[in-house]
Amino acid sequence: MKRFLACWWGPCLLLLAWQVGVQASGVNQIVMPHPMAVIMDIASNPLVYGRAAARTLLVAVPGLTAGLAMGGMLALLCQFSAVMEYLLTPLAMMLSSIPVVAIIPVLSRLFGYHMTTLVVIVAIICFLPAFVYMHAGLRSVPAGSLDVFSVFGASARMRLLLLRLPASVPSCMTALRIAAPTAILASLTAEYLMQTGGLGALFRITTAEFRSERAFGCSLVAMVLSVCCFFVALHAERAVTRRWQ
Amino acid sequence: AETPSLPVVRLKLGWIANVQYAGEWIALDHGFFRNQGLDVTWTAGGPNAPDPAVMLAAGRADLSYMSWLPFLDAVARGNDLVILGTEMPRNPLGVISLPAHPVRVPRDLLGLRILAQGINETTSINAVLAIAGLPQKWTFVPAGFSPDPLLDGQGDAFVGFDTNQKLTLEMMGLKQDRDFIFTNFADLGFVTPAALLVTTRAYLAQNRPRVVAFLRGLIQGWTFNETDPAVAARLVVEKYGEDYGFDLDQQILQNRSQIPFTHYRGMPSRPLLSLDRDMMAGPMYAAARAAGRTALPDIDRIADFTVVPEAFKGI
Amino acid sequence: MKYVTRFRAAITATVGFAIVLVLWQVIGSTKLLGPTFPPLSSVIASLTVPYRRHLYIRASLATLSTAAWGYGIGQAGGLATALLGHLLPFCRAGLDRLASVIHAIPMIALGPLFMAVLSPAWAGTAIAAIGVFFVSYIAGCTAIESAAPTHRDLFQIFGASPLRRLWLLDVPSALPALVTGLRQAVPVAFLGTILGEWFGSAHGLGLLILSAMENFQIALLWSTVILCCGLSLVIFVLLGYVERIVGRHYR
Amino acid sequence: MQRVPAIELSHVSKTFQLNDGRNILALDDISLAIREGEFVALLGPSGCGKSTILRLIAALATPSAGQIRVEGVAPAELSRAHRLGVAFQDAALLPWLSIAANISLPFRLAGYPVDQARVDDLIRRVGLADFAHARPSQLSGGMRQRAAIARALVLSPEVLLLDEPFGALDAVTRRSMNLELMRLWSAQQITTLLITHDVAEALFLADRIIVLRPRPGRIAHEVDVPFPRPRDAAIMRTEQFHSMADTLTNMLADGFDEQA
Amino acid sequence: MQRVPAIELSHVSKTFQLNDGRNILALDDISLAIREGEFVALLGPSGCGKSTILRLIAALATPSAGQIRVEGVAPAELSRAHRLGVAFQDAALLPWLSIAANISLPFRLAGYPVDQARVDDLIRRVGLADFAHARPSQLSGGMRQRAAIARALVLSPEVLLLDEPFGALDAVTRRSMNLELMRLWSAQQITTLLITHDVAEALFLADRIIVLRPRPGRIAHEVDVPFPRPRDAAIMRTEQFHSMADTLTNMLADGFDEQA
Ligand SMILES: Nc1ncnc2c1ncn2[C@@H]1O[C@H](COP(=O)(O)OP(=O)(O)OP(=O)(O)O)[C@@H](O)[C@H]1O
Ligand SMILES: Nc1ncnc2c1ncn2[C@@H]1O[C@H](COP(=O)(O)OP(=O)(O)OP(=O)(O)O)[C@@H](O)[C@H]1O
Ligand SMILES: [Mg+2]
Ligand SMILES: [Mg+2]
Repeated sequence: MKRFLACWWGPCLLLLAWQVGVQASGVNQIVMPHPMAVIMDIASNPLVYGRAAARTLLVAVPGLTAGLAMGGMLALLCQFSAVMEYLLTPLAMMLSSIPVVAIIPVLSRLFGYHMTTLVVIVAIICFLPAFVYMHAGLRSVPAGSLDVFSVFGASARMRLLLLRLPASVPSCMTALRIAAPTAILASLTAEYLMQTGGLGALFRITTAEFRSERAFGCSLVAMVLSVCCFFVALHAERAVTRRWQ
Repeated sequence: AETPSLPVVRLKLGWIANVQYAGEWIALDHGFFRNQGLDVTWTAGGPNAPDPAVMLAAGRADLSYMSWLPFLDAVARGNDLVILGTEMPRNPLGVISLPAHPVRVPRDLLGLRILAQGINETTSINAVLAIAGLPQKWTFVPAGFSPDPLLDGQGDAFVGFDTNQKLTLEMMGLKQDRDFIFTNFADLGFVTPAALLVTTRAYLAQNRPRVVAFLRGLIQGWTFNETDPAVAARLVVEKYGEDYGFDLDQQILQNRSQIPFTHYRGMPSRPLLSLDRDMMAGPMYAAARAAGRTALPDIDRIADFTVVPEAFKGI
Repeated sequence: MKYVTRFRAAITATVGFAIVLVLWQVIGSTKLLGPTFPPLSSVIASLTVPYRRHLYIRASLATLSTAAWGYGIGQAGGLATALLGHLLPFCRAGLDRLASVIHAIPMIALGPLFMAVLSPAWAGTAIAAIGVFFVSYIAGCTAIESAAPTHRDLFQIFGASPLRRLWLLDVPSALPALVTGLRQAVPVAFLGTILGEWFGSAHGLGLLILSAMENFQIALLWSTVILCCGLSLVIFVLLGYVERIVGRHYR
Repeated sequence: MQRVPAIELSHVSKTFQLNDGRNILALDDISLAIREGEFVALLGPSGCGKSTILRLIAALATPSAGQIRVEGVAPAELSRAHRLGVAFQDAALLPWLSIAANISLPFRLAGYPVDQARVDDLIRRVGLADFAHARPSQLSGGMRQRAAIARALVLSPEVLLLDEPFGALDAVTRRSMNLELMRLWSAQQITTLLITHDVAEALFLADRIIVLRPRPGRIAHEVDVPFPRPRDAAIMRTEQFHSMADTLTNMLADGFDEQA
Repeated sequence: MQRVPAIELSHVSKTFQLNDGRNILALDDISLAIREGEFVALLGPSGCGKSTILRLIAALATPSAGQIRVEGVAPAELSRAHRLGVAFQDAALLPWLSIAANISLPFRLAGYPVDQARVDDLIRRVGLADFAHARPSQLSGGMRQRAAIARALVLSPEVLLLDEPFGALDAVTRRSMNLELMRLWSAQQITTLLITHDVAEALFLADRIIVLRPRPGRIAHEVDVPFPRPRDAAIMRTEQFHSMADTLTNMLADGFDEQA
């Protein structure tokens, strides 16, 4: 318990502030529900939340995977051909400076209001860190190692397989750490804007019906998912980085 | 700065600050509110903005526009709200369909794939079917703001506004009743006004003169609007909604097409903004029940039919 | 020789950009992606019409100022928290979790809430600030620990006090990573601002995007999106230069 | 009554864990006392634990067993009092400071006013006068090492620890640095521990030479250096010097053979 | 008829541009021919261009003027055929591979099956048998350098380039590594170019010693080493060895004085 508090005092304080804030200000529960009411709602309707969360994960996980794969592939392509490099780098720079979530409505209009569009959106959002970090990672080879590979006559393939790919593993993990929680939140936002099922759509419907404890419950579940993703990815990253030093 | 002492009335719009609020813009610009001794401030709504009821509950607005079903939901959650009147007694929402599957009566909806933006639209379809005693047999296809997925064949019908999506289609060169069919929800049996003017009972009790004064200014604004639809459209594009980048022609068109909806059908003498008790007690309560709202509050607990007439008397 | 290669890189990058733009024009004018994806030429035309100039400037300024406030507040908070965690190592684990939890609060829940309890003007700022806070906290934590182990040994040997160590070692060696964080937070600030503007603001590029969509003004929609990306990109690239300069100096 | 030794290691051991789970006993039961003002050189084959001893004395690592005292207190006290000077094998200069600023850094770390005259004097002595305002990246490896030595000396420390400070220098520069170090040390008699690979260097500079043997790191021999001070380069050409150098080389070789 | 030299530099110059725009003439009109199977050592003060010569021969850099041929072809051909072995001054091991994997890397790079027996033999010869499965970060500096030497030798290259490979080693390990290198070289007569700071090492190992002088890098002297092969450590104690060592040291010091 003491160890738990040592790590989680921040979120506990946040929860406390919420409860005290709601109680002190006496705001109507359609503005902000009591945290207890929210937790009770989650506890008594696990199936509702479970189904919505599963749908959100069904968007987030394939989107994350596809995005990371795409980013990695394009970063690799940049390694192979200078033309690709010069074509892709400005594009990626452009994309990485765009708030992608901001153009979700446009994207959904372009690709249709389907689950696949959601996956595409999440993939685009996850593509960016993957590309940026993989691109950097493939270049961050240890000092002098390129010379070593050159004097031993390594082919381009060997250089990639035995030097650049292994050297990029830590960056890969960093990309995962950044992308994984974002994937959950991005699918939530996309579902909200497109109203196509999952926690985001449930949030929108329940908000419209003033069922604020259910709406906040959706947010809470999404938060927990996202924080879990973050810490799983963080531990994976630490484990890998330690090996790579 | 010139009139610092005027009492402030905070109005929360239900939608973005477009020509839909033509009366307000004219009243603001022509000083109708100021003549009534009021300083009216407003905040816009939008597709993702918090519901007006939330703003009322949070004490960030005094008056706001709401729809009928959300109003009932907010009351059911313990908000003591009162309807004062309605800006659009006739709701411009309806179903756009193609000649291949024309929707003219509720039965036509059965088995269709219907493109709709959100919960408001889907509830309307369900209510129509419920009122008609038909099964809820239709498929929801999520869609956005624009009706062109309907033309692409992604659905058989599109739930949209007479004053918006229908105009979009017409601006694309399509003709009503030849290329597409538009049927208002009221014609399908689901009758609700579009924009109910709402306040809290406490505010009304404490500031009744202010509310009456506000309504006076507003009525003057709407009355003026009917003389020239371009005035309000220009005010929106150039002043009050200048940050939205509206298209002037489109706003004029929308204003012109919305004016009929501010009157009761077949009752031209009914004053602007007034809420008809019979419509409320009859079709509106029926629609609420059809939409699954139970334990509806008594009509006099949620509406005050005396404020608008009082406002009219003073003009 | 260095200059020649840099020049060549610039040329090829320009060609890359040009290809992207030509592709856009072709896809747009053949309506390959439907009416919602217009050709580049009509977007540019809409971007340059004189009667909208003031609109664009106003919207950009509104978004920029909201984003700047959010960026400033978020950076200050994030860096201060990172510093706190660095100086008080026993709170570090707790701060990590607090930051990740704050980051995980969905913006779609925060937006309306801030709208209702703060004012519309501050909702966008607050959302942007929260996004920036996380990025800058993470970057700050990584940066402040990036001093080389041998340098840390050195400072210990010379008996540097924690404060001197912070000022003479941790901060200078943190600078490159810090600037990277500053740069990565730029799109985040823009994103937060635009999302915030969707939840009922009365100004800004986000509002313009939204209203253009609601009224089927496709050219306006895209030109606003371009404006938005352009602004973000310019700041991003400028900070990229700062990053390069700092990197050269401190490595 | 004997005075307290300046540096005292009693029964010190240090174990490292390899990633396959095996433990490596880097130092095994090392006991060693260095008098105040004594110059001790540490010789030993590669991997025998020389750097580890230095890091323990500098409080950069803690022993797995045994105790270390520096002037009667825990080693960390010494650095806290700004009385320790160290030069590592790699120069570890701050890349964003000029050479002069790097060398005056210990003053700023201790919170003392910078003694510019002393800094300039040291820069001159290590032959970097022309490069005072250059950045570390503009210097060759050997020049950087010389800057690190100047930095170690700038506060006139009471204890000086040097880890192969002349490793990257060619023979000629190395000898001239040896002479410079000798001159500085003679003036102040700093307690010094020098790790070196060069037997002649050890003989020329040290009062006492300690030879370590590896696996586990243990003290194999201790040799007192008999040459009277002040010494000059001429002693390196004496017969006694050559024979002692051969003896030490053989001692080292013994340790090595055991290892192989 | 003379055979084609294994390595031939004719009138090679190399200019570097500093980032303030100044040009540095690192090598000026160097001509040098190394016979097949010859062992040449390169001596010279720090910064005189030794590493630059090595990088040119390894095709890691291109000359600004002049021509380089290795076995009659361009230098890049050699590494492409996996017939080159190089050890750099810093070990440049891959941090995520174990020592054994680092040493067998050249096999994998060449696409040959890994000759585990040869890898194990070399690991044993450089004294790292206990550390085959350790990571580079867990080794001392000298141990890492030894691993790099083993890696350079593992493919039995035809040309071997060594850039101060024994810099971080103590004298004894250094001598034993010298002997080990001598043994390997005698068995195969690999054409070898060794850069070193240690005059004795150069004399013991090389057939010919080339002394460079700095600013700009030029060949100052060439000295043939007269000791017959096979050599053993005993020659290092001969009078001739000592006197040659002194001569070479003086040659170096000359270069140094000119530089200063
Ligand atoms: N961080 C570490 N993890 C595991 N083993 C270590 C670590 N540091 C040192 N060792 C081991 O401790 C032993 C002694 O290392 P140390 O660096 O003290 O050697 P050294 O005498 O300085 O050698 P050199 O002359 O090559 O620098 C070595 O066997 C080394 O493998
Ligand atoms: N990449 C480079 N850019 C600019 N100058 C360089 C570069 N590489 C080497 N030089 C310069 O070329 C000269 C020779 O350098 P080189 O590394 O060959 O010296 P070296 O003889 O190997 O010295 P050391 O014994 O210190 O290793 C030096 O003056 C150095 O400053
Ligand atoms: Mg060491
Ligand atoms: Mg070199």
